[in-house]
Amino acid sequence: MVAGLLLLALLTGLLGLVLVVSARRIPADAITVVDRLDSVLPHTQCGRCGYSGCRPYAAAIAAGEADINQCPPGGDEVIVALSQLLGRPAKALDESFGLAGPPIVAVVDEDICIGCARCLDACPVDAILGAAKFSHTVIENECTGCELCIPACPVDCITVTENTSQLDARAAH
Amino acid sequence: MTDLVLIIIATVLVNNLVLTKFLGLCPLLGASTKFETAVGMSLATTFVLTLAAAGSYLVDRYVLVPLDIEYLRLISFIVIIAAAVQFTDTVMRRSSPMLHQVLGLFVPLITTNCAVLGIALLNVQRSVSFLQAVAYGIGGGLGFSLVMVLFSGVRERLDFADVPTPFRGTAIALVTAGMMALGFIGFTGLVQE
Amino acid sequence: MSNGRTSNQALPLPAWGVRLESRKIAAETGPINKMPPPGELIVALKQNVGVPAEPIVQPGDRVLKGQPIATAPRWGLGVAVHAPTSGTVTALEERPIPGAGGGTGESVVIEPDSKEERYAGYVAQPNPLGLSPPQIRNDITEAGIVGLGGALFPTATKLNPGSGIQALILNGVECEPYISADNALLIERSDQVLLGAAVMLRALDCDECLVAVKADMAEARAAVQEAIDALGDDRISMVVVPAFYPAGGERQLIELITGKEVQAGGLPWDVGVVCQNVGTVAAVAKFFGAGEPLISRIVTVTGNGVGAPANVEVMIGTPIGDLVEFAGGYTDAAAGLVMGGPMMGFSLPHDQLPVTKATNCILVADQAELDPSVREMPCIRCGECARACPATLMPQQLLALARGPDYAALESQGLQDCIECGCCDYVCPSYIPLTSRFIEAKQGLWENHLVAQRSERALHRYEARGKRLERRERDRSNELQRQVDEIGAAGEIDAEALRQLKQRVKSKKPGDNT
Amino acid sequence: MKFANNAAPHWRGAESVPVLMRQVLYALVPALIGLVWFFGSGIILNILVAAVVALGCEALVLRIRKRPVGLFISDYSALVTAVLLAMSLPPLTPWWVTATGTVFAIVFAKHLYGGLGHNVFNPAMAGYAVLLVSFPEDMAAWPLPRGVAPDQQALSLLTVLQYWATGAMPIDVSVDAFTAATPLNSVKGQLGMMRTMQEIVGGPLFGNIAGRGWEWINTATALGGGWLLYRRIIRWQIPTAMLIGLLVPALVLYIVDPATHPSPAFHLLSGGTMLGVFFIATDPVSAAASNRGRLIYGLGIGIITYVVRNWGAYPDGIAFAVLLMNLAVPLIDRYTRPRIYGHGT
Repeated sequence: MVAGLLLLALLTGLLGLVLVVSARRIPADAITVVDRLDSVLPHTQCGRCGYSGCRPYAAAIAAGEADINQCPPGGDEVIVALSQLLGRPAKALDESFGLAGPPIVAVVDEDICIGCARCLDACPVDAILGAAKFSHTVIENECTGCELCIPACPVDCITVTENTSQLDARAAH
Repeated sequence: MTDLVLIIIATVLVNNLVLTKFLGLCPLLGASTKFETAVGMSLATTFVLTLAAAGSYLVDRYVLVPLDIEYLRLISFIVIIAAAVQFTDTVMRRSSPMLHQVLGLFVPLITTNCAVLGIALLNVQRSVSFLQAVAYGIGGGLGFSLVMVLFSGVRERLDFADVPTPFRGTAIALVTAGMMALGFIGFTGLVQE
Repeated sequence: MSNGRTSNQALPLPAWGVRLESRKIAAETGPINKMPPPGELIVALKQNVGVPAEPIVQPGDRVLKGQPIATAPRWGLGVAVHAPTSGTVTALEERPIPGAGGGTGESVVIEPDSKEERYAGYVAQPNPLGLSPPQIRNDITEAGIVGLGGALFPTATKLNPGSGIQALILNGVECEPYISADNALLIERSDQVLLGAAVMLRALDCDECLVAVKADMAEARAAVQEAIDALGDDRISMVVVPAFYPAGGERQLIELITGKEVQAGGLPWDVGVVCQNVGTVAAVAKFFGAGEPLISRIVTVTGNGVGAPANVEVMIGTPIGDLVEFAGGYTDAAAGLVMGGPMMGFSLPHDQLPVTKATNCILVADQAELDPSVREMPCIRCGECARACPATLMPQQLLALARGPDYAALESQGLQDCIECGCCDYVCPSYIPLTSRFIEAKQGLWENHLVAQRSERALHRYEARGKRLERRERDRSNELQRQVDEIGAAGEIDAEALRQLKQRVKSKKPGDNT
Repeated sequence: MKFANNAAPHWRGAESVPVLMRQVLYALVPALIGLVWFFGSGIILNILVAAVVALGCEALVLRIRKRPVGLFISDYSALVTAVLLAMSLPPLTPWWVTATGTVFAIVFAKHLYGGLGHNVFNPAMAGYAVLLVSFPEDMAAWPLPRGVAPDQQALSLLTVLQYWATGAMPIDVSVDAFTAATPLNSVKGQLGMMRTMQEIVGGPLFGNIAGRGWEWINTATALGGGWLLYRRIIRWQIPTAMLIGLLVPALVLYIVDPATHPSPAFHLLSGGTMLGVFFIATDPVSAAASNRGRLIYGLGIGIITYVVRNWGAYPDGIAFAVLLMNLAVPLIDRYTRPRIYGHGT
């Protein structure tokens, strides 16, 4: 009886030791789950998913805290890509996080703009050009349509419009 | 040698763990939506099965029986299986984190996969040698892998099929599993036991 | 391949492709008819996929036959255009042009004066073979010559492959049913084609030329053989390819003749071959031999919906309605108007579109010649499409993937390699419009790439911004620290204030923006 | 003038699916004549039951799923499934057995997977396998072929009808007097009793090469199959590969030990070999997609058929072999994609 228990304890201990050693020795893959998930997100950094940016959202998905259908700018394509990566069924966009729509870009009405430069700091991709006291303008090609600059503007001179640069490119193609 | 080969053939085709003994159905349905996932799961399960079959035979034969403490069989087998699973989990988390993420709970659940404990317990009764025990383990693992891989292939194809809405997903998967079992009935009688 | 033999034996049939009824009725009815100038010529400035040419005439200008009216931009595969005949420029405006998806393109509208007065800027070259290769290419660019087989790639670019070209293949294989423009050209003007070939060989610095004709073009084969014998140039020989579709596709023809594959994203000259349509070669000969740039071409006007099917030599810019009128007009059966052949041609909505350099055939089809209205059935995976596919794709699998659509799988299974030849549609017993689906899926795939690119760029800029902010923060806190140190060193401040200041410095964390 | 707007290509050259399916039915006529000649008209009853049930199920499911009933009913695919299943069953089969198999084939194996073009498993063989497992006795009872005994009497049509309707013979007739094991079954049983092949094939159930009647039925079936090949409705890859898979192991073992192994010729003309080779394995929907894949697919069916015939508990293994290889099709397709033009050498 005692011998049996002792032996079992010994066996368990031995196996535990093997596990501890192996856990330290096995090399880790450099590309993490968060990297993979992050790579399919649209990187608008708009924060509509409820996280402060795309990477935090990817981390939340990996941790099981967020669902895969919380990214309105990504639309169905991103949901499908995430579902394929994670081997889960795709689902419809959760519209409480916003609606998917055509690609949009921000436009600064330069007649109203007072040159306060606040939108410059709000833009996550540095797509607004300008300096204090000078009218600002949006680099259409780089704007992701995240709309983060809109609340930052004290005179409400920023609006969004459908992004036509892609359509033009398509016609040229 | 021939008996070992026959054991493997029998456990893979004739007495397939999944299709004739209905063991391990939970990972079969849960981890087979994608081919790559199914391969990962198959490798993990085969590894654990073989290790568990060999380990449990050794412990039983050289520790439990000589010391007359067979009543510890269940608990000691589970310890061995849990250790093998934990090892697999560690390896997978490190070497292919994405697969680990996708399989999620299914890797730790191998511990409670009835196929694994089933093989270990059956081995105690039917194996006369260590090699036979290993053969049962390998055969069980290969049988599970075969079903798993074929099944995932069919499920991937079903993604593009016009399956009636109420039957999408698990329902048609279960119908398919039934069809697979029907096909495997053809192997009845290949090996006399 | 390089033993210069001329054989009347057709090459063996490959595993892919389909055999089609040839229906070359127009060619059999007689010679190439020359159409007089119509009432109005609409010369599109965008003749191919390239950038539109830049006009150098104004409305009201009088132009002469062959006079340049727009020059090719220096980049973007554009092509120069010339006045097809003498007359007055009446407008420089947007007109409907074919191939623009029903859209319009800027065009020079000319009212011909029927004098056919020639432009004196171009003259015949007495000894074109004495010109240097760059000179030849320059002239060909000047003449606005593009590949007339369909792709309209600027010919001069195609003649500038660098060294190592082993063979020039002249493509006279019109594999689409109905089209017989090249066939008629070879029958009547083989000598002209061979003259052009000699010029091209000079430009390519190459010693072998193979004239590829199709096995069922008996008359053209005889004409080519006769011209080769008459010329006595042993660098030129004829090769007969079997009559099937799409034997005349550039890559398919090269595979048939040389057995070599042009890699995806590569060009024929990677395998030491340059392929030119016979019509293009004749245009080159016309420029060097007669000083006439590319202002007209041979068009097959055919189908059961036209009165007198024929091959017509027609000026670029002629409205298609006038062309059909010249070929006997519409019959009562006319139901469809197709530019090109029945396999790859596209439907035209109306006939007020001009002939362009790309127009090789106008098919006025009756109801029976059009796609019969059949009901699409599900794919039964019979695999006939994979058997027919010249790109060795598996259309049945691509179709399933396109339903998803699973773009990653579509790309890895070769959607981009589809040449849209229509063979899969032709052999499909379920009558699935595979080619249309693939064109659609290609569009989607391309949009997907665009989105991925945008996302990647956004990420890049986001990360750059992160680094910038970090740097700015570091600079600021360094500056603050420096001030504190300075003040502390000067000793002009009381200890309490200094402590507060230090506290402020400490509480400032990097990345904290406030 | 306005013109029709169609997408290229504007021509279509293929025969439609219904036409192809009809040709398959025509090609089955020689086999049917053979079956009726040697085993009586019971097979016609099978076909009638299967056809009515198949079309009924098809129409019902299509209506429930709100699919165009007329379009799919007239594609003949359900009829082909029904006829293939009916011709695999013994001519003395009670109607409910046939009906059960057909319902399973059409509803479960075909329409649960999405109908024409989507089924993973060969519907006819799925139905057959279900019957084999569910009604083993009915499936083993074949009437005596014509010519077994000189004074042999054929079953009267009335008797056949009664058996068909009730599953029982009239009281004065014994089933056993009119039925026997199939040659394949007989060989398996007698080899188990340690008799040699030479002794077995001397029995009254056997003809010149294989089972009496069966050798002719298989030949007739191959005739129809040859016509399908000639018309290019089926291609050579699957039939050839399946024959190789079946005959090569048969030949090897026959050479090693002819006393306990039937000859390759016996296998060639026994059971459902020819039906399987030309009509069942060649069903394109459930077969592999590429040419290379189809070679592997056919080879697999042939080998598994031989394995089941030689070592398994069931006399014939074509149905199981087809189902098992259907299962492997996605995997085969994954690894046998042809190289795309312009990618590598």
